Amino acid sequence: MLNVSGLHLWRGDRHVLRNVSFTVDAGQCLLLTGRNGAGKTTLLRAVAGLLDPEQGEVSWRGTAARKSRGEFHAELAYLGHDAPLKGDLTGRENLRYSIGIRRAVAANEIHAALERTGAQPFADRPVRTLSAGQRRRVALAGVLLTGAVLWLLDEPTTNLDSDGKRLVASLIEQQLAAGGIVVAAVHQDLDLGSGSVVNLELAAA
Amino acid sequence: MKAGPLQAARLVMVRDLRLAFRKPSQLLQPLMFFMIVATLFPLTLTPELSRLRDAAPGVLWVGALLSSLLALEFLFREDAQDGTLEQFALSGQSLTWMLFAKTCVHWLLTGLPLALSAPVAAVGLGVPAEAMWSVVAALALGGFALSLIGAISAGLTLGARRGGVLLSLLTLPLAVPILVFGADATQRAITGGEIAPPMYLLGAIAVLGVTLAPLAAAAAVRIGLE
Amino acid sequence: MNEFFAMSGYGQYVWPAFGIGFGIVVLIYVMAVSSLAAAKQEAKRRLEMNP
Amino acid sequence: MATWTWFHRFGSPPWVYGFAARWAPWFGGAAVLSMLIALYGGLILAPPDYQQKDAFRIVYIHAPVATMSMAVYSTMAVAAAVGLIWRMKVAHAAAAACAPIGAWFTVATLATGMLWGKPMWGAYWVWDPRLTSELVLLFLYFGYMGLRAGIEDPQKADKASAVLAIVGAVNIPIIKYSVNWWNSLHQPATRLIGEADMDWSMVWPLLLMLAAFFLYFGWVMLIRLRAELLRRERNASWVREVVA
Repeated sequence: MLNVSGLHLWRGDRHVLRNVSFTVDAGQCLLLTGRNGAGKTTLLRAVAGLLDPEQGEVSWRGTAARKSRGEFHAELAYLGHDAPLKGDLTGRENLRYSIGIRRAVAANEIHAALERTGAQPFADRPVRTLSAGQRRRVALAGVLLTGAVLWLLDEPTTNLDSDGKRLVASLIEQQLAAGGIVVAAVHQDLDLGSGSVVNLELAAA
Repeated sequence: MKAGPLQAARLVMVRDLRLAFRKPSQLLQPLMFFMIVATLFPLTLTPELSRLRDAAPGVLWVGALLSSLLALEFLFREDAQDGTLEQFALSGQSLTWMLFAKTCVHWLLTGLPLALSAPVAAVGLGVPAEAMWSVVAALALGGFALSLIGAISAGLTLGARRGGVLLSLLTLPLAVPILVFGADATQRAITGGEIAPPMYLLGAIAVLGVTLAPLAAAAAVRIGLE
Repeated sequence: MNEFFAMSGYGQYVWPAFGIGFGIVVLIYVMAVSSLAAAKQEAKRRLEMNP
Repeated sequence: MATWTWFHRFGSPPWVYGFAARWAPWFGGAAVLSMLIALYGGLILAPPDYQQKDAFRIVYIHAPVATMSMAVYSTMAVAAAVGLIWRMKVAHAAAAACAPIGAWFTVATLATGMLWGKPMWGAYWVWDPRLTSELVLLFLYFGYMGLRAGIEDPQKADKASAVLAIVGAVNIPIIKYSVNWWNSLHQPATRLIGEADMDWSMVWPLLLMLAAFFLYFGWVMLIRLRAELLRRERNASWVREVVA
């Protein structure tokens, strides 16, 4: 369903992505590995459409993602290095707005998602008072709430304790079991018990 | 169920207003800045009201422009830094509508309060009481156009170092027509003339701005997020 | 000849105008050429650094 | 089909680099030659104006640079739009090449306008609508170059400055209109030359000088375009061949 072919991308003087191609289908997980600076984040951002590749194409369900950006993004959830949250709002408010702009969302849905990621106890505190790990749990609840088919996760386990790492693994497993797709950049192993996992190692530029 | 573009825009507005009211001190800064600028003119020019009256349109409009610029820097920058702007761009919704919503909030929080409190400054500049409604109307309409133009430059400077000065450098030449027509409307109001012609032109610029500026701002923001 | 340079009394405006105007014309050219030379130099330097 | 090949060629940096290298000298030669003839025609052959006497001769430098200051901005905006829409690197390079040239033409316009204004109006600076518009145009160029310099990533700088160039191009007619409006409120319109009653012997050097400046712009722009292409394509193999 997600097909990336012949991606080339330069950042200033560095040829970061050199001819990257892969295909991921429903129920599959692609783990991007490689050293720091190998272009994992760049690749994720290019797939999401935040970066404009010099050459190559990202296509979703057979059509170029660039041409039907709205439809593609409606089915996509992207979680970058830092949790995209406003410090002056509570976790719950953050989700109400960030999900609300995508779809109508009920308060109990938000509650359920926060429960699942273990963010419920601190969901009503301003985000700026939360630890990095707590923010990540709120942000993961946001990813669940999008209901997106395709998840793009950049180092989803950073700042999380071992408990949190297991949580990420189980969330990914559930997403795959439901026929979703996950593309994740990782530098330590994710223990995915089930589901079909493909590894893609990016060479350092 | 996917939310419509207007629903998304409404939520962005509610969010930005709520965020602004969590920091009330920051909210008042542009207004206070405007008042200080208006106070400096009598101190540096002359205390005579009859002479200040001639300078009043210039003082009001330059003050309005500068305080609008002051708040403009934060229009997209904070959202870009904490990653929420990126999520807007990836929401599958029209970024154009959402940025238009943010621009409207910028006007509601700077341009509109400034226009409403302008009579206080205008009295001190010798503007006659019967001109006040026109002064407020011109500043409100012109302020809206300024916010729209400013949104483009705020988007363009997202990816730049030292965005602050650059933001002014980009905005000021583009704002010339708004200043010309706005100051003319104010001038006519003070001298008891017909303010309709410059107000129509100001309105035309605002309409043009509503149709084109959010599009340009969305293009600029997408480039800035790269 | 003097009459020509006097420009019916406007020489002090006419000649500086032409001087500045064509001075800038020359300046634009010189800057373009030096910018091209600098770009070539830079490209050569890079070529030597990583052949 | 033929237009498509042309479009394709102009999208290819090495081809454009070679094209610019071949054609620049021709533009340069034609520009210098026509400038000299026009100067001779304007300074010596043309009779003095019956009102402005010999001061009117400033038109032969002022009018061409003023025309170019606007024409270069339009070229820049069109190139920027082409670069943005068709993602054409060469077009972005062309837009970047235009900006400093246009800014200097604008400076020349202001300087020659002031020198003309002194004998005609009695002051070096009068808030004449045309000079005021030129001043705003200079600020637009400054903004464009400032934005380019402020963004480190060259591709990002290309795209962002392209948006600004287009916004500026939409705004320029509005600025001109507003400045004319503003001026008509405060003073009657002033004219630098009596356009209506110019003799042919005065007109042809002006037209020739205009043509000369367009050629000159083509010349310097092609040189700058080559520099821009070398900088942008510094990792491409054709650059290695060119400089080796």
